[in-house]
Amino acid sequence: MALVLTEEQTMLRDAAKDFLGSRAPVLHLRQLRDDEETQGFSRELWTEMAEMGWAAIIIPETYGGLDYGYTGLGLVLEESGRTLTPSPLISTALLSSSALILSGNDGLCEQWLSQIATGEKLLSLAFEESAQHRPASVTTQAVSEGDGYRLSGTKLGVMNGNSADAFIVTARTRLSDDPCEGVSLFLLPANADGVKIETTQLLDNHRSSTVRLDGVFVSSDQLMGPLHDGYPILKKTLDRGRIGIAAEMLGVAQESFDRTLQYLKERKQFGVPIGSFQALQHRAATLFGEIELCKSVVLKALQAVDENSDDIALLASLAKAKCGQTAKLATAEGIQMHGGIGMTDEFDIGFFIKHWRALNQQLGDSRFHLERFARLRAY
Amino acid sequence: MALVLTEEQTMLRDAAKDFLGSRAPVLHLRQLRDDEETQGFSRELWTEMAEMGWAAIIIPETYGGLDYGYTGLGLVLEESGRTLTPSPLISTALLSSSALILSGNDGLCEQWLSQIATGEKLLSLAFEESAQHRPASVTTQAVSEGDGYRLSGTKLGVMNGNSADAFIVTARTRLSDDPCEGVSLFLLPANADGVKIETTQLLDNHRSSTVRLDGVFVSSDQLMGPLHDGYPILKKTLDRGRIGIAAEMLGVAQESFDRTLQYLKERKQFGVPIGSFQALQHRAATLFGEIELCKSVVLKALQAVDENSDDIALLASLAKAKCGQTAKLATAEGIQMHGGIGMTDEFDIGFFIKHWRALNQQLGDSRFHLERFARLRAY
Amino acid sequence: MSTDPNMFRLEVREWLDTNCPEEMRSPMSSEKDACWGGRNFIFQSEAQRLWLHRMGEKGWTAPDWPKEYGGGGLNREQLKILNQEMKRINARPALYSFGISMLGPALLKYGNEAQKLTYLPAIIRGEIRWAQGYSEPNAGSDLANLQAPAVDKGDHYLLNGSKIWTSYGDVGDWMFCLVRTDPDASKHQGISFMLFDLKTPGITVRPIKLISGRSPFCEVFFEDVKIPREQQVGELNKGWSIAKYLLTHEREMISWTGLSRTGSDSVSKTATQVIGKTGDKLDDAILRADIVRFEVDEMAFALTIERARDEVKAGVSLGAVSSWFKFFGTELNKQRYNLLMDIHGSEALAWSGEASDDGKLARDWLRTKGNSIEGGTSEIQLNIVAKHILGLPG
Amino acid sequence: MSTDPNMFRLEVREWLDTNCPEEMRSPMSSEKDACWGGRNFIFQSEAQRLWLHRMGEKGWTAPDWPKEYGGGGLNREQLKILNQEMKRINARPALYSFGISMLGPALLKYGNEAQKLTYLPAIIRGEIRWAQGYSEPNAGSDLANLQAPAVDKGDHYLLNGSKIWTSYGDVGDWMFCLVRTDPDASKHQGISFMLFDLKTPGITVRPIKLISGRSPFCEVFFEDVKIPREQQVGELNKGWSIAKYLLTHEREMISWTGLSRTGSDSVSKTATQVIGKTGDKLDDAILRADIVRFEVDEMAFALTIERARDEVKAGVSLGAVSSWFKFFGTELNKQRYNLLMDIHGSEALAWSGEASDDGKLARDWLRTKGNSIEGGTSEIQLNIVAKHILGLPG
Repeated sequence: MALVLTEEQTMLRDAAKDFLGSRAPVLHLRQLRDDEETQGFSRELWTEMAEMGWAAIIIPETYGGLDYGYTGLGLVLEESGRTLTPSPLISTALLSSSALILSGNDGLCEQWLSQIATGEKLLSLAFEESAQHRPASVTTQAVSEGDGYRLSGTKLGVMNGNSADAFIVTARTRLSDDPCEGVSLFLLPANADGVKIETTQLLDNHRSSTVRLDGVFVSSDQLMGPLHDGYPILKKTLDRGRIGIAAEMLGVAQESFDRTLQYLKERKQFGVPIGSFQALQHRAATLFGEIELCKSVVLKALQAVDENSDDIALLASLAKAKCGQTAKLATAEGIQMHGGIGMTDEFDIGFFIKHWRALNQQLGDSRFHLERFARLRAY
Repeated sequence: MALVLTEEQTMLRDAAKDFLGSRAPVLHLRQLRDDEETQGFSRELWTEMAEMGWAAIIIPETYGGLDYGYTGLGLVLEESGRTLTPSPLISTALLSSSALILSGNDGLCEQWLSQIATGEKLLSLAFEESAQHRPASVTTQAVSEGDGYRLSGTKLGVMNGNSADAFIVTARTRLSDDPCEGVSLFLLPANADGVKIETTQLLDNHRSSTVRLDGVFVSSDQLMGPLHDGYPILKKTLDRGRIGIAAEMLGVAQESFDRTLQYLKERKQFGVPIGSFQALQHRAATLFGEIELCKSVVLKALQAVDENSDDIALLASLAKAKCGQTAKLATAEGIQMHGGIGMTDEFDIGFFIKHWRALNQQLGDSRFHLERFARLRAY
Repeated sequence: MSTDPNMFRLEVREWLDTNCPEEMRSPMSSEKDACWGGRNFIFQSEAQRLWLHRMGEKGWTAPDWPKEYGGGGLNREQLKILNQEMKRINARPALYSFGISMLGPALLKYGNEAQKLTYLPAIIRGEIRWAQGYSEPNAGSDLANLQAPAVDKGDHYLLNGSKIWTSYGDVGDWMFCLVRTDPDASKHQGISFMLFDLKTPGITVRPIKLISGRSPFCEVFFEDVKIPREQQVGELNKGWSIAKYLLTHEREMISWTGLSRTGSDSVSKTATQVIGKTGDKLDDAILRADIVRFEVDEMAFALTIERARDEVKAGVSLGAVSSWFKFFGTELNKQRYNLLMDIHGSEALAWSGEASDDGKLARDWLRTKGNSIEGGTSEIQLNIVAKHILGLPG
Repeated sequence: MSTDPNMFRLEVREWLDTNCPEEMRSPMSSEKDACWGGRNFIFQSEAQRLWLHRMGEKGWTAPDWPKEYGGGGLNREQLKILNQEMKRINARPALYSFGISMLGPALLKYGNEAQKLTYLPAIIRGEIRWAQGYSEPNAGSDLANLQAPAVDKGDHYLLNGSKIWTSYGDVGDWMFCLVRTDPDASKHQGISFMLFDLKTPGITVRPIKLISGRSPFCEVFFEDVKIPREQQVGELNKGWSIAKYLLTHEREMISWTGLSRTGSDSVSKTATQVIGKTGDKLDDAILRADIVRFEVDEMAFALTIERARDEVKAGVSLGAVSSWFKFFGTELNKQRYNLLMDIHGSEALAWSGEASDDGKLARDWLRTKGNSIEGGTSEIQLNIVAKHILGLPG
C-alpha cells in the first residue's frame, strides 16, 4: 500500500480536525479540569463523537460498525492528540473493540460491539499489575467453579476505569513456566459483586483506576478467546493500542510544534523575532524532521494492521518508541521556547507535556519498545 | 587534596608545553608518517623526553626515578595529546612502569626501571587476546617446566610492540572458574626464542603488534607478582593506564577545540565570521563545558592514584568514558566546523580524530567504561 | 569580639551555646521551616522568633556587613569560623532573606548614606521581607527591554506598568524594582532602581499558577503608584549597572541546582529499588544505559563544582563560567526528574491523592522544566559562554 | 518504437535481448565496474565498450531526452518500461555521467540551439566526461561568493583563479564552470556559466588527498585560460539561476546516502557476529542500547523515504524537504560508521595491510565525516529547512 492517504481518509481527517477544533479544543480539557468533572471526559461529547462514527470505525459491519480500518481510527486519534481531547477512543473504541474482535467470541461481540459503536457502552482493559508495563506478569487468579470462574487479584492503571460498564480482564487459569501461557481473558461487568474501583486523577486530568477483584464470579460465556491461551489476543490488542497511542502522540508533537513555531515567529526579543535566532532555527528544523519520521512510521504501522502484516509487532514498537521520543522532545522544546509564559498554567502549552507523559507511559514507554524492537530483531 | 594544580605542577606542565610545542608539534607526526618511519615515533625525541625526566616521573627514587607522581605524568600526557606527539609515554613510562612497581618484584624493578627512566629500554604490555578489550579473557598458557615456564599463545594490540625490548605478558598458570584467577604476569624479553612479532600501522600512525608466543621459555625469576594472582596487578595497572589515556584525550579534545575556535573567529562566510552564527556558538559553548567536565575528572582521577584512594577504579572508568565521549565530540565538531578544508590531509585537524579513535579504543572504549561504572555502582 | 582567631572561636561557641535555642539546632525538615521575617511572617515557634531576634541584634544574619549599619563586621576568617561553629551544632539559618542575599550588597555599593542607615539595619533584623521587581511580561530574556514608566513629579515618581515573576510578591513587604525613567534613551539607559512599600496605594498583586500548580511567583500591577524621591537608589537612569550587579549574583546562586539531590537517593539506587535487579544488573537494560550516562555527567559535574570552589579558594574568579554552571546544572536536574518519572512508571502519573502526596513527583518534574528558563534561559547562558568565555563575535 | 505500451515493452525486450552483451547482465561487483566514458576512459572489456556504443546510438543513455539531440525521446510510461526491462535482465547502466545527470538538464533548459546540438549528442554517446567547477577555496558554504574572474576579450573570455572539490577533475575531459564576469555587481549577479575543454592551455589539475586517503576530488587552477564566447551558456551574468537549478538536483541525489547499506549487513547483525550474544541479547548492553536507537532511526528514515517517493508519485513535490533528507541521511551514515568502528574494536584501527584491506573500514569511516559537509553542509540544510519549510525569519 502506498504511504499516502486516500482521498476518503483525507476527508475523514479533515472532518475530525473540524469537529475537534470547534467542539473540543484544548479549552475543553481545561474546563473539564477546572470544573473537576470526575470522569475526566465529557460523556456528551462522546455521544457526538459516536454520532460521527468514531466509536465504530474498526468494528465490522456485522456488529453495527463501519469496518473502516485502523488507519481511519489512527487519523482521528492523531487529530484528538492535537486538541488533547479526552475521550474513551483509546480505552474503548480501540483497545476493547480490538480485543473483542480478535477474541472471535461471536456472542460477546454481538452483545457489546454494537453498543460500543453507538457510544452507549464503555469498556476498559484491566491487565496491568505493576507500575511498570509487564503484560505477561499476571498474578490474578481465576479458579474454576461451577459454570464459571472466581477471579481474585488487583489490576492497576485501568484507563477510564470509573466510566467503564465492563472490564476485559487477564487472569491466570493455569500455572506455567512460560508466563505467557495459562492466561485467559474474561469480560467482567463493572457492577459484578466483589469488584471495587478506586480512581486517581492523572497529571493530564485523565482518570486511571485500580480495580480490585475479590472472588468475583464470571460465567463461562464471559470467557474471551481460548481458555489458557488469551495472551496472544492481549498481545495483538496491545500492539493495536500502541500504534493508536503513537498516532495520538504524533498529534501531540505536531500541535505542540506548530504552536511553538507560531510563537517563534511572533515573539520578539532584542528587537527581532526569536525565530530568527539560528540556534532555535536548527533545533526547530531538527524537530521538524523527527516529526516527519513519526508520520511515516505511524502511517506504516496503521496500514500494517489493516493489511494484517507480519510486521505489526515490530512496527508497533517502532512507532511507540519513536513517537514517544519525538513528542517528549516537541513538548519539552515547546515549554523551553515559550520561556516563562510556557511555565504558567494560564497558557496551554503545558497541557501537551502532561499528556505526552501519560501517553508515553501507557502500554510501555519508549525504552520498553526499544528493548522489544531489539528483541524482535534478535539482538 | 584541592582540585587545583600546585605551583610545581604548573611549572611542569608549562615546560612540557614549551618542549612539545617547539620539538614535536603536529608537524612532527606528519613527517614521521610521510617518511614512513616504521616505529611510529622518534627514538631521538624519546631520548630528549627522557632527559626532561618524563620517562622517570612515576618511578620511585630508589630505582632512579623522580617519584613525582601520576598527576605530573598526566599533565605531560595531556600536553602530548595537544601536539599528538607519538612516544612510548603510555606503553612504557606509564603502563609498564606501573606494572613493575605494583608487582613488588624488586629484582625486576632494579633491572628495568632505571633503564626505563633513562629512556634506554622500552617495554610494552601484551595482554589483549581479542579485538575487544577483555583483559580477564586469557587463553595464553604457561606450563611449568624446570625452573621456569613455557608460554604459548597470541597477544593482540600490543602498543609499540615492534620497539619493545621486553613484554609484560599475561598467561594462565592455573585453570579456574573465575577467569580473573589463575593468571600470572611474566616479563619476557622480546628477543626470546619463539617470540614472533607482526606489526600494523594504525590510522593515527602509531604501531600495534601481534605477538605470537610459541613455547617461549621464561625462567621463574621473570614472574612478576604472585603466581596465579597476577590479575589484580594487571587491573590496577590498567586503571592507571586508562587515567593516563584520559589525560591524553583531554589534550586532544582541548587542542582540537582551540583550533576550531580559532577557525570560527577567522573564517568568513556570507560576509561575517562563522563564529558569529548562534547555532555554532551554542555547540561551541556546550563543547567548552564538556571539556571543563573532563578537566575535573582527569585531575581527580590522577590525584586519586597519587593518594592511593579506594575510588581509583570508579574514577578511571569515569575519566576514560567521559574523556572518550568528549574527545569524540570535539574532534568530530573540529572537522565539521572546518568544513571541506577539514577533510583534507593537508590540514592538521584530521589527525586529531584519528588519534582520538585509537586512544578511545585502547584499554576499553567509552561504553566498556560506562558498563564498568554501572557495575562498580552496583546496578 | 576578639581579633585572635582562637579566642574568637571560643567566644562564638559560647555565644551560640547561650543564645541558639535547642529547637533551632537541627536541620530543617522542609522548606516550611525557613524563617523569612517581615511583617507578614508567622513564626512557627517562639524559638524561631527568638533566634532571629538574637542573631539580628548581634548582626550575624549579615555577619560580614559593616557594624555601623547593624552588621556583624566580621572579617573573612571570622566569617568562616562563625559558619563552622554554626554547622557544628546544626544551627539553622536564622533568616532567609532576599534583602541580605540580593538587595543588601547592592545598597552597600550603590546606596547613599541615608538609605544605608534606613534599610540595612531593618534587613539585618529581618523586619522587611523584600520582593524583586525586574521582569516584565513583554521583556523575557531581553531584561533591559523593561517598560514600567516612573515619571518624575518633583518630590516623587509616579509608577505604572507591571512586573512578573516576583517571588513571594504576595507575602513581601517592600519591593526593589527596575523602572524606566527616561523613555527616550536607548534600552540600557533610562532605567532606574527604586524601593517602595508594597502597601503603597495603587499596587495589586496576583499569584501565578504554574503548570506544576501553586508557586511563589506573582504578577504585580502598578497604577499611579507614588514613590518618594529619596527611595531611588544610585544615579538616576543608571539603574542597569545595579541590575547587572545583582544578576551575576543571582546566577551564581542558581548554578548549583544540578546537585540538589543532597540527602536523597541516587537515580540508580532508586531504579534498583523500584524496578529490581537480575543478578547484579538493573532489570531494564536501556534505562540502565541512560542512567549510567546521566550519573557519569552528574559525578563529573559534582567534581567540576568541587574544582571551581577550590579555584575560587585559590583566588581564581568564577566570572562568566557561572553561566555554564547554570546551564549544565539545570539541564542535569531536568534529566534527573525525567529519569525518576520514567522509573516510577504509572505511579508517577498521579496528580492528586494521598498515595502520591498530591502528585508530588509529577509536580516536581514539571517544576524542573522552569529551571532552564528562570534566572536567564539556557540559551542566554550559552550566548554568554560563547561571547564572554570563548570570545566569539556577534 | 511503438506507442502502445505492451508493444513497446516487447520491442524493448527484444532489442535488449539482441544488444545487451551477456557480461553486462549482472550487477556491478564494485565501483570499478562503472563505465564513465570520455576520451581518457579505459574500457574494462569489449562488452562494456559495445554496450555503451549501442545504448548511446539508441539514445537510451538519456532515454527521456528529445530525439533531435540524440536522446531516446521516451515518455514517462515508456521510461518506466525501459527501466523495468533493464532491471529484469540485470542490465548494468551503460554510462555513468555528470553530463547526463547534471549538465544535460541545464543545457536543455538554458542552452541555445547550437550548444544543444554540439554537446547533447556527445554526452549521450559518452564521448565527453564532464567535471564540475563550482566551489572555490574561499567560498565554502557561501557558494555565490565565487571569485574566478572571466574577463570579456571580444571573441573569448580570459579566465583566472581556481576551483576546488572538482570530482574527477584529473580524468575529466571538459568542465562546466561558474565564473565571475562582473566583479562590481552584487554577489548573486555577475556570475556566468561556461563550458571548456580541460586541455585548454593554462589549466593545471591537482588531486586532493583526504584524511581517508586518495579521493576523486581535485583542485583546478586557471592562468589566462581562453574560453571562446560561444561556450558561455544562458544569459551573461545570470549564471546563478543555472547554478541553483543544478544544486537542487545534486541535493536530491545525495539525500539517499543514509540508506547506502543496501546489500551489506545491518549494524545489529554485524554486532552479533563480531561480538556475540549471551542468550538472545548482544553481549554489550550499552552498545545494544545505542544500536537500537540507531536502527529505529534508520528504519524510520527508510519509511520516510518510501513515503516521500509515494508522495512524489502522487504528485506532491519534494521541494526543500530534500534538504532535510540530505541532513538526516548523512548524519545517519556517520552514526552507522561510528558504530561499525566501535563494533570491530582494535581491528578497526588498522590503516594498512592485507588483513584490513588497507584499512578500508577506518578509511570509509573517515570518509563519512565529509558527508555532512559536501553538497551543502548540515548547517546549510538546517538553515534551508528553517527558512523555506518552517518559514522562520532572518
